[in-house]
Amino acid sequence: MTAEVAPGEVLLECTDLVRRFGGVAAVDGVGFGLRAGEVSALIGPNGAGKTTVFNLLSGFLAVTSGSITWRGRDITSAKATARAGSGLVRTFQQPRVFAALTVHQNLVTATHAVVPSRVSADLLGLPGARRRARQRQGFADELLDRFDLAVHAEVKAGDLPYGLRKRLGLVLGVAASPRVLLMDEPAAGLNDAEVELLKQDLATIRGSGVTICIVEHHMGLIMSVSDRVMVMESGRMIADGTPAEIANDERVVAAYLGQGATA
Amino acid sequence: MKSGSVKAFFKDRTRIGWVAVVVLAVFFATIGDPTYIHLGSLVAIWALWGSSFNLIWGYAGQFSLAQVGFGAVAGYSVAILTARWGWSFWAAVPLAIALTVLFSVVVGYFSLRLSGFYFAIMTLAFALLVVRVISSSELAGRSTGIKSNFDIGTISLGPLEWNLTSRTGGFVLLAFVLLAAVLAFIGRIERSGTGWALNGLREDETLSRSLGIEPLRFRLVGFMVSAVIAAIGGILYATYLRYISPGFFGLPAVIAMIALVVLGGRGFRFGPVLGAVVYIGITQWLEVGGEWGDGVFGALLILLVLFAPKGLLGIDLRRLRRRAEPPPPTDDDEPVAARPVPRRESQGVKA
Amino acid sequence: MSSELFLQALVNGLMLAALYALVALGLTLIFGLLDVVNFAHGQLILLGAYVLSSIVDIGANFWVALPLVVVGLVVLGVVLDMALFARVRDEPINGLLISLGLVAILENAFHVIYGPDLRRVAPPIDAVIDVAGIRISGNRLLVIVVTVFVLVALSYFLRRTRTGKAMRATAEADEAAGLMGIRVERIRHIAFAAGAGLAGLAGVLMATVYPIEPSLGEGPLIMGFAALILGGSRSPLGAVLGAVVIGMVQSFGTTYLSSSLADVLVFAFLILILFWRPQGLLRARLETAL
Amino acid sequence: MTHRLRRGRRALTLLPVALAFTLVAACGGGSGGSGAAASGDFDEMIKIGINESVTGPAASNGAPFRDSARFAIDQVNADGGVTVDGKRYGFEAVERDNETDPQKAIGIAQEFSRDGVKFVLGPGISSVFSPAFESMQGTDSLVFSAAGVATSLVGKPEAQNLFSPINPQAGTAGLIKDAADAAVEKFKPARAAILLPNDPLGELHGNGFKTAFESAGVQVVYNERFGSDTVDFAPYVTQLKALNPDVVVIGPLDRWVEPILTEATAAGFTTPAFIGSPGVSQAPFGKFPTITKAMVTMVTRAVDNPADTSLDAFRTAYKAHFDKDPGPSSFWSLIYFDSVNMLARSMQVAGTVDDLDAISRTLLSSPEVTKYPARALDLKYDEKHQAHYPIQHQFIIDGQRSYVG
Repeated sequence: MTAEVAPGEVLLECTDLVRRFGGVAAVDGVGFGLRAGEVSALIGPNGAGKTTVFNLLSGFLAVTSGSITWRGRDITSAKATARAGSGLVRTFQQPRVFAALTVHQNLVTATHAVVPSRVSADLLGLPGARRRARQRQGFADELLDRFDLAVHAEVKAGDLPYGLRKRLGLVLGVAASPRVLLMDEPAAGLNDAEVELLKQDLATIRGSGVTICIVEHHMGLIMSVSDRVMVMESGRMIADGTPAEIANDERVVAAYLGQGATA
Repeated sequence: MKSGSVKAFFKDRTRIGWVAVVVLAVFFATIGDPTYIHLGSLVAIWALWGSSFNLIWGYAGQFSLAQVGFGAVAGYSVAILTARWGWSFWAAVPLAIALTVLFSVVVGYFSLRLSGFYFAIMTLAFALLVVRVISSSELAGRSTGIKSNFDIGTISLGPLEWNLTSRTGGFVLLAFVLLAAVLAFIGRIERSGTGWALNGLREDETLSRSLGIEPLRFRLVGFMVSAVIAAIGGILYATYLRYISPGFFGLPAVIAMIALVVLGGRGFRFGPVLGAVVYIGITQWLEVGGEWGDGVFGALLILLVLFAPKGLLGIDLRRLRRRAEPPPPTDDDEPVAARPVPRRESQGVKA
Repeated sequence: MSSELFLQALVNGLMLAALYALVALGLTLIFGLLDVVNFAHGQLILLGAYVLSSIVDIGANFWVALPLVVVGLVVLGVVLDMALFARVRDEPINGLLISLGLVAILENAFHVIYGPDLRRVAPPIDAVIDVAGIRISGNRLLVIVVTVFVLVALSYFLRRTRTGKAMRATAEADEAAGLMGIRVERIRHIAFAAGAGLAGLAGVLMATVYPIEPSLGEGPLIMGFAALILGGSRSPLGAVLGAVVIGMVQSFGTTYLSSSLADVLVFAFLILILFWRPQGLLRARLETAL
Repeated sequence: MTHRLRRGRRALTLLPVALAFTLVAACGGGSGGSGAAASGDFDEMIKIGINESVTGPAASNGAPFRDSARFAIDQVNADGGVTVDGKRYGFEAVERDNETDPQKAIGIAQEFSRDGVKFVLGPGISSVFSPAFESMQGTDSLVFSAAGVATSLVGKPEAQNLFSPINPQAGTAGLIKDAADAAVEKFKPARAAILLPNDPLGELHGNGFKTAFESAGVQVVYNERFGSDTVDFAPYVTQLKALNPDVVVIGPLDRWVEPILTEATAAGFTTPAFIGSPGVSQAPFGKFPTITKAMVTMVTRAVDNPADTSLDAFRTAYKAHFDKDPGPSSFWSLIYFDSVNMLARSMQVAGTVDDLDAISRTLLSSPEVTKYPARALDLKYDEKHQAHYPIQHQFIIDGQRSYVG
């Protein structure tokens, strides 16, 4: 939308992230950067702190210490909404959708970050409000087409089957026009066909210039879509490299022992 | 998909609601009988209060019990300004509304960070606090109450004179015009980005935040707008009764306001209108159930919550008729988010 | 003189605290296990008081009537929960709305059946305790003693009995409790019944010190909510603590300031506490409390 | 999708259905039961509207007011009603309960004006009367109201057909001043306390007592209003006990007196004289033998005093209507008794049942209007339509009752 992003520029960077719950450090000194255009994955056994890292990056949790920068600006204490507004968007492991609204209404609501509401204009009915309403509709229609959701447009999101709800959750993230999209286990609970669809979606999203970071357990998916894999265990980063390097890393294998790391 | 038929339908829905409001207004304002002027004024006033609560709860998902308190602040402001200090009614109204909005910001500042039960109790505490402060304030006539200015003059429209004095057909018309303006305004919010944001926050605050919707900002806006609507209701109430006392604004009024919104259909723009008609009809007019009138109203509320939680406008007659058929398939994997879900049918597709 | 005034205010406040504690405990059980904000609690209290007066009117002894009323309200609690509240479990707000309907019905019934006049129950104890000029009537002392007894018993029940432990587990995590074989629905019925029983007991005790009338439910309800909030909403111990705070604010406020100011004080205090410490004075839960 | 659309449309059909329902109901609405006058004895009935708070927060006032109105109407009929131009008219009660809800009271007032009910009793509660009376102004009706604020309205141009049947309750003369003076004379207090509810009546009485005490040189050391929903009086009694006044004014209804005396007894605070603000009967004092000094003022007259033989005819009428002898609180039954009886006589004397001005004038000026059986008060209306009658106080000292006035 605004200033173009140079390929390879570090968009999001965190250093020495620490988050404690009570006495326990769920995230303990994690640091990495996400480069524009890259698809990275954050993996690790359950309880390794992956989702916590996402919560810290997206502003849903406050850091205990450490810093986060977004395109060179310090956003460590910025609000979640401000981060989302500037293009740092996340999705959720549980499929979060606006259950009582239709799919189309969900998408219109999600365009908030792209077409921000001017409250005064809305309340006074200024011409700008109408223009923005049209923009939202147009944007939502476009997404319906792009992700083949048009057939479900008038279905209440709460009535969708699990897989579709999950997918809608992903598209809502896309609707917020992210520069970086943090996806929390997008494949969890999906069947094989749905995972294939997800791969296509990831490609579409990536193709539109979005930088992606995924927390995921589905190794097949990760190995096929990621440029880079980061591995966490007990709150620490234990490996960071290409999928091939990671697959052969001893510590990673140890951490995943018995979990079919190379499935 | 959501094309011509949706629009036709949307128009149809709204049209029926508007026709109902116009019919009510004409009926109550022109029949000329004092009883119907009385009932019409009360219907319009309670519909306004209901709309205020409907906006903040049905649309924005905030179960705010402070609305009656907002009405009290506005009603008292006008009464004190006009009857005690001799202001003209039309000068007092803007100031009263401004004071109410200011108060709503204070209440919002304290309460909007809370959710659920805490929010409800915090707002209730403010509403009751207002009543206590009024009952001990000499200026507000303590618990005796004070007279309010009711002779709000006439409007000249060329050769036509519109007499607005309370307890005339003109006043009923004024009340309905204001109600219609509020309903139109709520319709505008429905279709705007602000409306979508409020909707989103009601449905899922976490998801909304992840999409850049700032909860506090939009809720405060919703709160202030709902306070303005409640203020209009409160001012009309004081003007209509020609007298205002703290007894009008206690817990029973809070309960009535909630009940009529539930009855009509939470989240439906015209729900409070229907709710007010039923509420005034049962308790003030038909005396349904005689001395058991309040009990009948309570029983009706319970029955609706059990069997038609979306209210009268949300009753699905078609589904009732083909009850023999199995319910539409739902997803069994996971329960749908357990939230009170006011339904909004309007697609917002108006371009 | 002034220390006497202070001590008398303290004693007065203690009884208020005891009464509010019973109300708040009932509300806490129902809110903690069922997520229902029970606005009809005030009417249940009043129902207890009215039924007591009816039973005493037909000649029964107070000490016979007391358990009858409590048992009656427990049964009513089970019936209400099974017939109404259990049907809207997935939407707690609907529980609140149903309770509003009950408020209208019960209050109407009190008006029609008992009329607007004050009713009085002959106080069971006709004695006044006087310690160095600080006086408390036997009936007020009874309220405090019974409340303390109920607190101890409830604490024992929640800590030591199977059902009590199951309640704590359900309050903490109902799904997990269900997986562990606890019959969650049954536990909820019990919680509502216990809440209603506590309301009935509060009503009985109230009728021994106050005259009763149809609109009497509102005051204890609001103060019960306030105590509940102060205590952190799901903690029995917190509710008791909250009740003590509210009772004392009311008693001392009325004694040293004025009554209208005392009420304003209670609400202002509540608003400030909610604002600064929304988790309440105590963060304890059913599981850890008492 | 189509499913959803149709569903929505159907749902909305309910609104017009409700409207239709409303319209149909409108034609039959507003009717209701009315009094039990035996209309068979009369050629025609004159409707007397009763708009009182029989239920709701003020029911403890409103219900006796309603009973008083019924009694008065019953009495007029028992005495043969009104005969004008050879036609016999009876009074017919049109009873409406406003539930202490001003909205309802206004609705009732408007219903009366629509149905041509020209004579109205009530509302007798100030907070309900004020809004309701606003809507009776300018309508063609004659109103008797026991509400405290009626005393301050009568005589004003906007209240030309309003009558206040109780002696002025505040100000320089009347019930309150008289009560305070009687208390001062009897108990010779140096320090007085006033504990009344925070409602219109409490406000009126409290201010009246304070003014009267202070002008009599009595120091008012405590002047408090408790909330109308107060049940726990222990803190107030604690405060009072610490101040140790010589007289304590409580009331103005029995319902407040009993709980206060209960706490006073428990607190051992029995030395002062307790003054029942007008409206309190002697009944509650009898239940507290340790309280030895008390005074009550009759709002009307102590109709249960057997020594007062001038009331014998009234007591017979009372027993015929209520089927029991008058008790300590029966003074309420007189609120509208004389006024309604006098109204009937004025119609008779003026020779009209619908010329309100003529009826009003006769009510004020003709000595004939007081000539009916069972007359209870020596009540007269002044030119402002304010009632006056001798005020009676009752002292209860060590269980012995004595009357003054």
